[in-house]
Amino acid sequence: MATIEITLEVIYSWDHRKEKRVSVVNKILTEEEVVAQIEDGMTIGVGGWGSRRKPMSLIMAIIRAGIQDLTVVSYGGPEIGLLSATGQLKKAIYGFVSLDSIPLEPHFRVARQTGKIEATEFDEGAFYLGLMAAAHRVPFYPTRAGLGSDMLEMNPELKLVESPYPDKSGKHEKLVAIPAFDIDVSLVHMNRADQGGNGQFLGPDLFFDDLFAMAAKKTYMSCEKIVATENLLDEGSVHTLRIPRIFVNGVVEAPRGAHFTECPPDYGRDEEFQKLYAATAKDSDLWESFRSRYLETDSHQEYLRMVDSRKEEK
Amino acid sequence: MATIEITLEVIYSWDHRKEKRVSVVNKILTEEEVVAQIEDGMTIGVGGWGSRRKPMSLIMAIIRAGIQDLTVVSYGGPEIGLLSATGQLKKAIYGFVSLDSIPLEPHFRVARQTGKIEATEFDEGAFYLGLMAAAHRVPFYPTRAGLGSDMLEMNPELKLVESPYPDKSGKHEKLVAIPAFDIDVSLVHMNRADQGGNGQFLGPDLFFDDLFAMAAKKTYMSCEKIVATENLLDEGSVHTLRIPRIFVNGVVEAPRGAHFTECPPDYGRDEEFQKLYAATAKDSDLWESFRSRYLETDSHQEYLRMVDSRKEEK
Amino acid sequence: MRRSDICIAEIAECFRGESDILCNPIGISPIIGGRLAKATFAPDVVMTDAVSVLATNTLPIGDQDAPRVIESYAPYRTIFDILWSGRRHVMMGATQIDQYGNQNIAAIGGFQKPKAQLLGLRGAPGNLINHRTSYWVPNHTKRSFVSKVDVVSGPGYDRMGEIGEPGNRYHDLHRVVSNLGVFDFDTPDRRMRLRSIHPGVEVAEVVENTDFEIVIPDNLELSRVPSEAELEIIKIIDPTELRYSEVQDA
Amino acid sequence: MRRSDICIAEIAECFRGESDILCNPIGISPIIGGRLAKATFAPDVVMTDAVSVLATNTLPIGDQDAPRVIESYAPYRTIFDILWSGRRHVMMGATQIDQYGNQNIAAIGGFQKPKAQLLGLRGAPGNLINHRTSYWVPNHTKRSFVSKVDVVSGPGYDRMGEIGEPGNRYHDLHRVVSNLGVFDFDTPDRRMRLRSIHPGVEVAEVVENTDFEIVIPDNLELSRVPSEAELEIIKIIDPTELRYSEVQDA
Repeated sequence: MATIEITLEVIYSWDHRKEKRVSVVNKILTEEEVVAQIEDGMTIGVGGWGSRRKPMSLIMAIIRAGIQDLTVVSYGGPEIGLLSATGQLKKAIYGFVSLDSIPLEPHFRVARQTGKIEATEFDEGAFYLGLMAAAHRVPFYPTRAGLGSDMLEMNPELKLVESPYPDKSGKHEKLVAIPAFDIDVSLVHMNRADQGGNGQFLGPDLFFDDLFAMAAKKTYMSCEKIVATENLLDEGSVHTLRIPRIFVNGVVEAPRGAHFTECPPDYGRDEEFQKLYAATAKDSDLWESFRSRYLETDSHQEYLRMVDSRKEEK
Repeated sequence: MATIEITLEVIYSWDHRKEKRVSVVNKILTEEEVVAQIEDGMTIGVGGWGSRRKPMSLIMAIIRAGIQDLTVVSYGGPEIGLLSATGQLKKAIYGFVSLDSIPLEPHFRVARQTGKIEATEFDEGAFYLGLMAAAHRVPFYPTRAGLGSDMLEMNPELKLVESPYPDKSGKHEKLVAIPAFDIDVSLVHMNRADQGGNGQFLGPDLFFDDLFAMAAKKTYMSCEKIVATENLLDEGSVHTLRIPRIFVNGVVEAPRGAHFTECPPDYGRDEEFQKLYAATAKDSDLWESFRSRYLETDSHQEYLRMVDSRKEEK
Repeated sequence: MRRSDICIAEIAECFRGESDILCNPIGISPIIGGRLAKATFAPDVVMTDAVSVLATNTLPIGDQDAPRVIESYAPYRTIFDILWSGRRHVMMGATQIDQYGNQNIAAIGGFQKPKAQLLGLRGAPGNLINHRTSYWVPNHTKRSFVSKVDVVSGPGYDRMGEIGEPGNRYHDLHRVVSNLGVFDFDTPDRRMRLRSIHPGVEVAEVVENTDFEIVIPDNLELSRVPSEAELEIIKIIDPTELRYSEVQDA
Repeated sequence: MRRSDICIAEIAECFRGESDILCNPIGISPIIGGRLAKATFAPDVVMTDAVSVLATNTLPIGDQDAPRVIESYAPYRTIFDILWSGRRHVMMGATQIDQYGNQNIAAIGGFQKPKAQLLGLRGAPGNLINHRTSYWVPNHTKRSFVSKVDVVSGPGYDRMGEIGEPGNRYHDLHRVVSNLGVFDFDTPDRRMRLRSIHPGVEVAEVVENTDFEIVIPDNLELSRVPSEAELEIIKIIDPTELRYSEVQDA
C-alpha cells in the first residue's frame, strides 16, 4: 500500500497514479506577465468605482507596455483618464468617469471635448445589468432605465424588448434591453488574496468586482497582500471572500497597487497626488513631466519610489 | 430659542414645528397582528430555504387564523406541507419543496399525488429570477433555464422572449422570460432585528430573504431577538445587516420562531420533531393528534411548551 | 437669515411626509437639507453615510470619523436594488432644467462631441423612471433654467408623457429648489410652477432669470424660514459652513 | 473490492481533467467521488462544504464540525452565479434516464397529478443548459434506464438538438455512472454508450436491465479499480460507510 500521511493538508493533493503530491494551484504572476496576456484592440473590464480600489499597478503596466486601441468597460476612474491621455484608449463604456473628490475625471473631460475617444455611456444601474448579463451569459437583461432620457439617442445600437406578459391593463411594457458586455480581460484589485486567486475585500464595498471577474474571458487580480488560504479569515468575516479563484486566471501581489485611488482599510486616497494628476489635464507641460516621472518608471515599485520621493522632496 | 439637547441621540427626532421629540419608528407587532393583515386568497412569499430559517411562528399563526385559499411562493419547506395538510393552501409556486434531511416534503407529496393543490414549479435558478424581477419591478428577467426540459410544458403560461441582439452567427437567441412574482405579503425570519425592522442574518446564508422583502407589497419579519439598533453589530459584521427596514412593515420577536426548522447559530433543526411531523403525512390518526396537540395551541409560546413537554415526557 | 439656510429648510421640506424610503440627496446643500429633514420631521426615512451603510444618527457632512449608528449595509449594489424597488427619493443637481423638468447633467453642446463634458447621465435615467426625484439648482439663471436642455439625463413630464403607461407609472418629479425659490409641476399641463419664493426675492427676479415662461400662482407663498432649533441642527450637520460657499446671499 | 468503491472511483473519474470549476456532486456516492477527485488528481477544482463555503481541504461527508479551510463564500446566490457563468460540473441523481440522457427526478406518471411525486425539477433545467453535467444511478434497472422518461427535468441530447444553436451551446452531458457500468454519449447520434463495465458485471446484465438499446463498443473496457491509496482516502471521506448502503454488491 502506498504510504500517505493522512492529514487534511496532504490528502487533497495526492495523485494515486503517480503516487506523489500534486502541487497546489499557484497563479501568482507579475504585472508584466499579466499584461503579456493583453493584446491591442482588446476590451478590458476594470473593477473598483471612480477613484476607489482601482488596479492601478496593472493599468500602469499596460501604459508601460504601450498596448493600443483598448476599450475599457468600467465604473470609470483614472484608468480611463490615463489611458486616454496616453492615447491608448479607443473607446470607453461606462456608468460614469469620476475621481470622486474631483467629480469629473479631467483627462476624460478633455478626451470627450476633443473627440479623442469613442464613448458609450449608460445609466449607472443599466451598466450593472450589462455586467450581470455578461456574468450570467445571457444576451441582455431588461430595465426601464433609459426610456425618456437621451440614453437611447446617445447609443442607437440599444434596442427595446417587449415583455411577453401583459400588465393588469393588458399592455405589454417596453423595456430597454441592456446587452451583455463583451469583455476580454478583467482587472480587479483586492485587499487580500491567496495564491490561487481567491479574493477578499476588506473595505466598505465590493463594488461589482465579482461580476467583472465572472463577465470576462480572463480575469487578473492584483491585491495588497497574498496570504495563505487558511489566513484569509484573519482580517475579515466569511462575507468578505467574494471572488472565488475559479474566476481568476492570475494574481499579482501589489502593495499600494491601487495608488493613488483609495483602498481602505489599507490606505485612503492620495488626494494630493490625485490633484497633481488632475492638474496635468489642463497643461501639456505638466502632463509631460508627470508622464516622464511617473509613467516611464519600469515597475510598480519604482513608481512608488517616485511617488514617495516627491513627498520627501517637499 | 428652543431648548434642545444637541446629542446624536436627540437630534434625529426633533420636530421644529411642535418643538418636541418625534418617536423613533417602532414596528413591533405580535403574530396575531401580522396575520390580521393577511386575507383569504392572498399570495404569500415565505423566506428561508427548505427546512432552514422559516418563519414558522407566523405560519402557525396563519393556521390558527384559518386563512383560506392561499398561494405560497417559496423555496419550499414545511410551510407548504403544513398549509396543504390543513387545507388552507390553494396553490404553491416553488423552486422545490424539501425538508433537507427528508428530501421531499411528505405532506407536499401527498397533496401533489392527490391533486389537492395547484402547483407551479420552476427551475431553482429561474425561481430566483422571478423573485428578483418582482424586487426590481420589471415584468420579467430572461434565462436559458427551462428550454429543452418540461418546465415549459408544465407551465404553459410561461413565454419565450427573443434577444433583440444577434449573436456572432447572426442568430437572435430565444430565452425563457421568467415573470415577476406577484406577492401580496412576504414573511421572513431573521436571527436579529431592531424595532424598526432592520434585519440581520447570523447563519451561513441569507438565502433570498432580502428579495422576498423587496418583492412583496408588505413584508413582516419575525426574529429570534429584537435588539437596539446600536447593538446590531454585536454579533455579526456589517455584511449581515441585509434587510433595511424600508422593506419591512412589521417585526415580531419570536424566540425559536423558526422551530422546527434550523436557525443557526441560534439553534439547529429539531430533527426528531421534523420526523414526527413527517410521519403524520402517511397516517391520518397521527396527523390528527399532531394537529390537535401542536396546531391548536393558541400562541407560539404554547406551541413551544407543547414541543418541550413532549421531550420531558420521554 | 442667510439665503442658504432658507434653501436648506426648503430642501428638507421636499422630504416632509416621507417614511420608510431611502432619502438620498446628492451634493452639499441637498445632503444638509435631507439630514435636517431626518433629524426633525421625517425621522423614519433612512439615509446613507455617503459611503456604504445606512446610519440612524445625524452625521456631520463630510466627517468620515463621526460615530455611526448603523442600521443596515448599503453598498452600491443594494442602492440599485432600492432604486429599482422604488423605495427611494433622490435629490440631484441640474446644470440645466427646462419647463417640463427635463434635466441635463451630461454635456453642453450635445453628446457626440460636447463643448463641455459634464458629469454624465449618472443614475438620472433610472432614478426618474423608478421613483420620486427632486432637483437642486444653486445658481438660478437663464443658463440653468433653460428653454431646452442640451441633453436629457433625467426625463421631465413631456418626455414621460410620450412614453405613457405603463412605462411612466413610477415617474414622480417632485420639486425643484433653487437659490430663488421652490418650484413644482402641479399644473394641468405639468409645466413648472413657482411654488414659493424665498424671502427677499422678487418675482421679477425669478422671471428674468428663467428662459421659459414659468407659471406664477395668484397667491404666491413665501418659502419657509428655518426655526432657531433647525438652525442649531444645521450647524451640527455643517459645522464648517460648506453651505455658504454654494449659495450667494442677495 | 466492493462495487461501491469502484463506482466511487469512476464518479471521481468524471471530474478528471477539470480545474477552476465548481465540482458540485449531489448525493452520497457523488460527494464521496467528487471529494476523492479533488483529494487526488483534480486538486484545482473547488468544492462546497454542502452548506455555504468553498473548502480547500477534504471534508468527511456529513461532518458538520470538521475543520474547514475556507477559500471563498458560496451562499446559494453565489452558486446560481457560478451555475450561470458555466464554471461548474454537477453530478445529479436520475430516477429515470433515457437513451439520449433525458433525466427525470420530477414525477412518475406525469406532472399534472403524479402517481409518485419525486424531488421536482430542482436545478436540472438550468444545470443542463448551462454547464457540464453527469449522472449517478445506484440501481440500474429497466425502471431507471427507461425507453422514455415520464417528465424531463434535465434535457438530453435529442431535446437539446431540437433547441439547436445557440441555445444548446453550453449543453454538455458528460457521463452516467451506475452500479453496473459507466456510460457516455460519444456516439454519432448521441445515444448512450457503455463506456466501461464494472469488474464482475456481464454485458448481458447491463442489456437486460436497460429498457432501450444501448451502444456496446467492440473493445469494451473494464471500469477502474481504486488504488489502495484511494481506498484510504475514501475511508477518510466516508468513515461511517454510508456508501455501502447505496450500492449492493454483486
